[in-house]
Amino acid sequence: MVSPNTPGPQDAARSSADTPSVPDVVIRLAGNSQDGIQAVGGFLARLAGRSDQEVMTYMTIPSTISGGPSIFQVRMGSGEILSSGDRADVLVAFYQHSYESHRSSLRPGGVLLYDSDHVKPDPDDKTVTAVGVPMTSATVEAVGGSSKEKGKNIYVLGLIARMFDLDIPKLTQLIKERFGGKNEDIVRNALLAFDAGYAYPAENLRYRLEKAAPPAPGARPQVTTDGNSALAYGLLAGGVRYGAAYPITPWSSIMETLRTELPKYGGIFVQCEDEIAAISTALGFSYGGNLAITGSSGPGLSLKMEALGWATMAEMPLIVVNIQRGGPSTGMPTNIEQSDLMQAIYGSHGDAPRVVLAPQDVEDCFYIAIEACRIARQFSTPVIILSDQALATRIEAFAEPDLPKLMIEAKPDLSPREATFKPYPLDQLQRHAPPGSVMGSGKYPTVTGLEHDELGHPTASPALHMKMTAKRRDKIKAVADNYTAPEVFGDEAGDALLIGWGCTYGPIREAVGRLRGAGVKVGQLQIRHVHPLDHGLEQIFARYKKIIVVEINDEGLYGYGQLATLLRARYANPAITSITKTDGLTYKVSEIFERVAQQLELADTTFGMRKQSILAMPARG
Amino acid sequence: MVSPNTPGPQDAARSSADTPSVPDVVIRLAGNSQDGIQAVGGFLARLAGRSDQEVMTYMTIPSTISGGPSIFQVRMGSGEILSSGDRADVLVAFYQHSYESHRSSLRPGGVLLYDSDHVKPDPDDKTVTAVGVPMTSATVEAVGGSSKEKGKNIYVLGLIARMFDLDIPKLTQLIKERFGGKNEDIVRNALLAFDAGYAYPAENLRYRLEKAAPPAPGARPQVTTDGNSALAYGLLAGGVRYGAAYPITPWSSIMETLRTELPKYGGIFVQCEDEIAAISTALGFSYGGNLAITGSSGPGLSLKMEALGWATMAEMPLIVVNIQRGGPSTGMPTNIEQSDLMQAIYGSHGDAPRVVLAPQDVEDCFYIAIEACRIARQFSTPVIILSDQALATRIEAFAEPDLPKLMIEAKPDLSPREATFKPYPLDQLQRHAPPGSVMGSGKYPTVTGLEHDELGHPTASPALHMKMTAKRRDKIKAVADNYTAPEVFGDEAGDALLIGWGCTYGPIREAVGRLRGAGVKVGQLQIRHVHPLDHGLEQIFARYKKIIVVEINDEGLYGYGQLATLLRARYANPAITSITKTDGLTYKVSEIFERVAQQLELADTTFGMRKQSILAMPARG
Amino acid sequence: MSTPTLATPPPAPGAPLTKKALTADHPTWCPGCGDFAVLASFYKVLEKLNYPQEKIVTFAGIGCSSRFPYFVNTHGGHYIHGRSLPFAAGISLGRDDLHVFVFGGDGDGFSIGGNHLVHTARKNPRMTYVIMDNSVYGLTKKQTSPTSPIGFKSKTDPWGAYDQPINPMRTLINSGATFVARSHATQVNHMVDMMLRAANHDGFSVVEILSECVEFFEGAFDGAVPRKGGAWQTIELKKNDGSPEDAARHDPTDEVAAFKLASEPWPGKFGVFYENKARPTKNALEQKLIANTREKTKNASDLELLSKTFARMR
Amino acid sequence: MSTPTLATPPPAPGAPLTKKALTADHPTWCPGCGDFAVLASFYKVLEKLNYPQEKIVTFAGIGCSSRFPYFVNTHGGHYIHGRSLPFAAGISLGRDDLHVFVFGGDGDGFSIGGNHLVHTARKNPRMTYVIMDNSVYGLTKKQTSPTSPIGFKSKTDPWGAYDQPINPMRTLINSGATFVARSHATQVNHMVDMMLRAANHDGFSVVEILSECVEFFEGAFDGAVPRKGGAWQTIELKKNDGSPEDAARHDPTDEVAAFKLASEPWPGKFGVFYENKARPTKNALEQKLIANTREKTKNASDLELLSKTFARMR
Ligand SMILES: Cc1ncc(C[n+]2csc(CCOP(=O)(O)OP(=O)(O)O)c2C)c(N)n1
Ligand SMILES: Cc1ncc(C[n+]2csc(CCOP(=O)(O)OP(=O)(O)O)c2C)c(N)n1
Ligand code: SF4
Ligand code: SF4
Ligand SMILES: [Mg+2]
Ligand SMILES: [Mg+2]
Repeated sequence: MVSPNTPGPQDAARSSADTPSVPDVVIRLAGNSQDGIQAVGGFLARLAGRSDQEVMTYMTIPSTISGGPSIFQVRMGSGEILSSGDRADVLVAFYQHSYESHRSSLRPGGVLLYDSDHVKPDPDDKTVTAVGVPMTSATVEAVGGSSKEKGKNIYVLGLIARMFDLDIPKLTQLIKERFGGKNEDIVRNALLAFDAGYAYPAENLRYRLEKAAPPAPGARPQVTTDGNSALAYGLLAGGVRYGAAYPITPWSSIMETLRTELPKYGGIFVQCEDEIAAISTALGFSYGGNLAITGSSGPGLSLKMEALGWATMAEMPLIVVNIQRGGPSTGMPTNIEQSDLMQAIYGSHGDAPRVVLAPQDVEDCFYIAIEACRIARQFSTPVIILSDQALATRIEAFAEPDLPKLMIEAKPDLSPREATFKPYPLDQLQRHAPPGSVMGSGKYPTVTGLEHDELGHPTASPALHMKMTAKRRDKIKAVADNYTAPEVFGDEAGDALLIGWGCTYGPIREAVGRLRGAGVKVGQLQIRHVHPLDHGLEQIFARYKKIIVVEINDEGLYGYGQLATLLRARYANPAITSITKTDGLTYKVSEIFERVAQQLELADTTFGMRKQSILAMPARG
Repeated sequence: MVSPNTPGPQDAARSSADTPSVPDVVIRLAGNSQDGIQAVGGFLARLAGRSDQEVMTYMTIPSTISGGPSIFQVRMGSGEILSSGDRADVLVAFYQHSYESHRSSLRPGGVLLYDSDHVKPDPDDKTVTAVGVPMTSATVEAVGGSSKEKGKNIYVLGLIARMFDLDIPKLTQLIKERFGGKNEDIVRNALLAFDAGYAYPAENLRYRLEKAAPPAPGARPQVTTDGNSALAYGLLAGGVRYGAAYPITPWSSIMETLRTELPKYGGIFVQCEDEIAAISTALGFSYGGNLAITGSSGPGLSLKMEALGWATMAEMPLIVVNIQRGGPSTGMPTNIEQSDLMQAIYGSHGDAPRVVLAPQDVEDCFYIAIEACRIARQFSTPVIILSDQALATRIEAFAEPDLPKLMIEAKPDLSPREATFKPYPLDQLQRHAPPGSVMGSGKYPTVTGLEHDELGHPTASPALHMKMTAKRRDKIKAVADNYTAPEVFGDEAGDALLIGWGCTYGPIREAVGRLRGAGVKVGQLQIRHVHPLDHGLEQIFARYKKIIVVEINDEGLYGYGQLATLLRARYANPAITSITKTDGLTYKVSEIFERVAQQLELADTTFGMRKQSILAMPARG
Repeated sequence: MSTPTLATPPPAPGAPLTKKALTADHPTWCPGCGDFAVLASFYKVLEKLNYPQEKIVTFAGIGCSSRFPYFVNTHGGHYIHGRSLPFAAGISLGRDDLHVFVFGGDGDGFSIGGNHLVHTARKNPRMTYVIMDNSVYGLTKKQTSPTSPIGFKSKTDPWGAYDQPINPMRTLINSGATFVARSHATQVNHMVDMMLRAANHDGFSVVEILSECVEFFEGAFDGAVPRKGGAWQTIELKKNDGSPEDAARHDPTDEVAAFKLASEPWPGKFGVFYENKARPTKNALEQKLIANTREKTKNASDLELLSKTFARMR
Repeated sequence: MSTPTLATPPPAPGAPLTKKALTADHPTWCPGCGDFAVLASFYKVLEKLNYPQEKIVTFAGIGCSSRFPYFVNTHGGHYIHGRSLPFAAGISLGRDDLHVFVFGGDGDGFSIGGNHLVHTARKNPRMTYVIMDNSVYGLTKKQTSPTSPIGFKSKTDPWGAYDQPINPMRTLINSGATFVARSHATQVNHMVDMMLRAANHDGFSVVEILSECVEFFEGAFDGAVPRKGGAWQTIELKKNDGSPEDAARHDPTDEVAAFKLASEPWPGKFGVFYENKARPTKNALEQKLIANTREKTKNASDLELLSKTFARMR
């Protein structure tokens, strides 16, 4: 038995030239939420990040309180990884129910690793390589009696590490970092479990993940994190130091991060009695001169609609995050959906324009947060960031941001205001004067949700209401003038332009790759600026025969998804249609491919699909 | 001095043949809100109603608490009266500020009646007939010292009665009915003031309002009321017996009416602590088996968005009334705006389809309420009625509804349910089983806002979420199958179709009349069914070169009003554009005419405008 | 015990309500969760009350505890977070023949729903509200709740909670609830007793039950569990028997005394803190209003009433 | 009176804050409205406090009373109905150098805003809240408010109000507000005294002022107006001088005594019901947390902190 953690010469077999080499692999761990499969997935993702590989994960959260069946899927490798993989190359099944529910996710030729203490696979199933490992008993044996099956997940990590020849020093380092804070025994037990898994004799299960190209000299190291963390740290980088919220899944982890981090930065995060109090407290912070954040998921957003209208009327900056989940009502709290777009734009009474942005991947959660902060401050407006459950919980690796360049330091502007200061001028952008600023005119301003004149006095003047309404609208229109031009990926003109927003970015891009491979001229445009839209879309649209919006929401009463509805309203272009679904899951590449292929009347709607597992390619026994 | 209330022979001059006769007249009373000008306007409107004439009123409410300048305008006569009149034929000015603010509303050739105790008109102004009457002192003199100027309004009513040869017995009857409940002195004083006004010698100010055609035999008598009352009584006719709300202007009067009326019908109306509690209580009533109502105006509607989503998800019937006012935020509470349409449709998170209706005039407030009740019950869905401040406060006369035919009696359906009962079947419409109904299966149902299977159990099944979402959407789509086909007024094809919704109905219709007079082919279509839309609109639209939506809201970021946005999204028809404004006032006929005329490039954008007061027509001194 | 408005006749003898009939979906709570005991006690309460099954309504907001209605085979529902009380008031006022029970957690009831609690209480609709207080947000996985003690470490207060918690008994007594009691999920008989009294009270009755979240706030209520070294002290109610012992007993009609009792240090006492049988229910007040009004209009039919209204508008 | 967190230095001598400087738009209230007297008293309070003008913030919700900020020439604003307290808490917590005053009505504060009142109180942010209670909805023209007495005839209760009104003093005492006082708009000196004490209190201080709506509830508070035959009784506070009279005086640190005092029959007493100088403000607690945390991170710069966080994610 070779243990990677026992001192001694490195295992010579490791770099053996006859080990089949694969560019990337999809591993699905299926167990119960209590089994720590997320931790294993997390280790693999972090390892990929530290190895300059790309990685994307996908997990399900049991919808029952006491936990239950759950999966964690990780796709890692050296290519460009844009989705977590439609189907798996390796399935690790902890229980019979895991096996039964997820066997079908395994590609032909893939490897089924099952816990032989719990699972009896179908003996007639010959399309995959089934390998039984006594995961439970081997873990108990390795770690010792008291801790029971705890550590089974780390045992599996060891198995996988051996199977894909992973970087052991990096992995053990990660294990130590993770459990280091706890007592010594825990680290030791974890390493024991890991070694035991690593030592399991399954010699013919050996692959080599292709090494990533070495990073360009001076390239930034990769970081690995999930979307909610990236968003929270983006807000910190954007200079947000104050916030208030109420817990709700999947929003809560952002508020928990901010509550923990902000005091270090001299800031405050308040847990309020409800979402209305939360947005109100956040607006109070903003009024005090410190751009603040509030956030929630669907139901909580509905509660913020009245106060959001006030922010537009009083022209107060604010960041509002919505981590979308399955709706309507309480809906499906632990599933993905993109069905709050229309509400984000139109959910408040009256004409209450505001900015809406949507990040396209985990990395973008970070950057869009900074962009939101800039816009909110510059235009003194509420900005809504529409993320979603999939982005929130997915782990990706990306280049560490250049913080010295990116970080915004923002202090309240308490400088004395000129005597000519008007809180609500008709002819220019104005940021409010926070309390503490001396007014040169001797007249102190009132911010208000009533219609008002330029000095903030309430008015019912028809002419002023008309002008102020136009002013508020034109201000939000002007936000688009600052956007960088939208980028089209793929063909610049042709049969179809696929449009997405939010977490569909990666799968659409992979689908576009396959479609182009199938010979159609297809482009992709991901809309990060939902409201106002980027300039110039009309000209881009004109270059394609079909404009197909791919979104995760319902087709609505008239047959179009929410972004498609918006685009049709703006451009009245009948070429704009949509592909929608509401199954609570992210798009598989093949779903997009198939449905676009149907619309384009391609003969083969499975073109380019990996029908066999990559692990099967070098034909083996 | 001739007093109509002193016994004696009727004034012979009354039916004198040389009195100029006018089809209809616009009288604007301008004073302070405390002066009781609304009462005068109300009397005139009721009189018109009782005289089988048509009538429409318009009033402004001071936006300051302590009252202030206010007007009441009444247009009455024998023709079809569709708007309250762009400009006035008679202006009654109580104060100098009333004169100054409203002089411009008077048409050339019109009559300015001013209180010579308070007002000094411009002596050089010769374009109108100015008649000073010492209204204040004459009232004090007539009524006696103690009551001061109270009664000035009734004095003016007397003046007007004489001027237009109104039906004195009917008017005095109205005065008696109105003040009858109070003490005798009040009625007596009112009649004294009325007589004094009537007796004021202004012999050359005599007109005869053309008599309305006698009602067809068996025709229903006319009733005269405002939109909020019509809506409240429509709900009663529709079988609503329970409701809950929180006060807000201009919604409150509906809740006040219902709170007063419902106990007579064995019902209950609850004033709640806020709008969220109110919609919740109303949903509780509905769940109990009694279709209930809640309502509010803008800010309150924003607060109901979360619970409204629940109603869609749990498939619970509910009527929600929104009396729209100027927005966003607190906005302009006493002004009209139609800016809550998108919120009504899209304001809740998730895909939460619901029905939205909009009454087009006061009479329609009654009928649409009944229609809303039918739809809510039949489809077990929330229905939003979008009325507005203008309809709410405007008085019109219309034929008394045929109540025995219209009234719906609705009791909770507590019949035992079959063993096969499913609360949420995928393949059929189902109304929930209210508590009290025995379940044949022995399994009692749970209504829920979580996604659920057909039996109401929570589920996170992808397939079920997809199917249930589709079911909820298709249910709302099916509502349109029951609508009567939309009617086009005017030209069935041609240059332009003017589309409106809500209170714009009358002014658009008058404008269409004038446009057709100017030689263009124009039709009108008023959209009462906002969501889902009527079937067949696409075919109608195809017959016109331009589709112009006239609405009272902002043109938005992309240049279209809210209904226009919706129509463009549905039909992707670039011919759809809009005419919008946000000045807090209803459309004048001339505003619509002008802006359409511009779009159609007519040479004369004032064609058909009454440039002179009708009172000036028979040229007088 | 006499509740004149509880007009529902008992079911035919021979068909008593059984636990079996009352059991619905298997609870999704974590093993060991205190809420199981509350559910078991509630079954007992319903068995004793023996109302016709179809006349019982079980409603709730959102939270672990608020999943309750799925586990009880009666009419019921799962509303939105914090708003179940006004919803239930609508059920009760609109359908005076029903028996309405509402369940929920401390977050649902005292945080987002705190105002509805107070205003429902002052209206006094006839219904019973059971709060399963675990002093933490369970469903959303361990954030501070309004009853979390100062110092409690949660995901939103990693250094321990700062904000002064609310005192549920005091809040309820002050709100105007006409029956206020407190119990503990480890004390089944006591829970049954309290819920039974609450159900038989003619008005808005509330029972707060300390119910441990074993997942996120283990041991929270050990202070009142004798086998964990805690003190279980029940409230002795005045018997008005003139005996000297009686002077020390609690008079549940005395608001100030109840407030004082509620202000005792943790874990405090358990039992009935306050009871007011004199204040009429909103159900009764509204029914009286209807009766008076209809008497005035001589019980005119709906059509007659509305026709008269329109006649007045001529 | 010593409030260490009120760090703002007084203005230069010779430039005291005057009523003239503080006067803004002319109030739009009805002639005779009680709110005028509250405004006049508030000017006096600010003159006495003499804070730098730019450091004063006057905020409000929606209602007649909530128009207050338009009439005071300080920084301020007019928020939405019922939510001014959490907004103001944001101002106070984010800007510990400011003096935050919130004004509002009984509907704004006890109806739609009732929960925010309770939760703001238990957090104890440093600010002063003045409730102008007219026991009616003024701005919306005479609907029942949560403090309208039973029997009050309004547009929503044409036969007289039914629901038990809330007791503001009891509610405030229970909520955790650390300074609770009551005054009357006809008593200018008393109002000034109460508001001054409230402003100088280091925590969440509340003064409820009975302020008559002459338009919709005339004479509502005559019961406490001597020249209208009412009784004006102020609360005498304990001097702790050991004198026999002192035993009868009110101890404002005693919650139960305060609750009892608040339960006295109408019109009750006026003055300070409750005061707690011991409980730290949320401002102080959060600042302490920041200080402790920053000490642990050795006052690292924002860039250093975030860079370290990203380094840990490598
Ligand atoms: C409007 C809204 N905000 C937040 C949530 C998320 N949420 C669900 S349950 C809950 C709190 C649960 O705590 P509690 O009421 O004490 O019940 P427990 O789970 O502890 O039994 C929260 C915040 C929601 N569903 N809706
Ligand atoms: C969300 C919302 N609901 C309702 C209203 C309407 N509204 C404005 S002020 C008010 C109540 C006023 O009463 P109170 O707070 O006692 O102030 P007062 O006018 O008596 O001083 C109401 C119901 C509103 N503006 N917003
Ligand atoms: S999380 Fe806590 S409250 Fe929820 S079911 Fe588990 S133990 Fe019970
Ligand atoms: S309505 Fe009442 S509260 Fe409002 S300003 Fe007038 S008197 Fe004052
Ligand atoms: Mg809880
Ligand atoms: Mg009030």
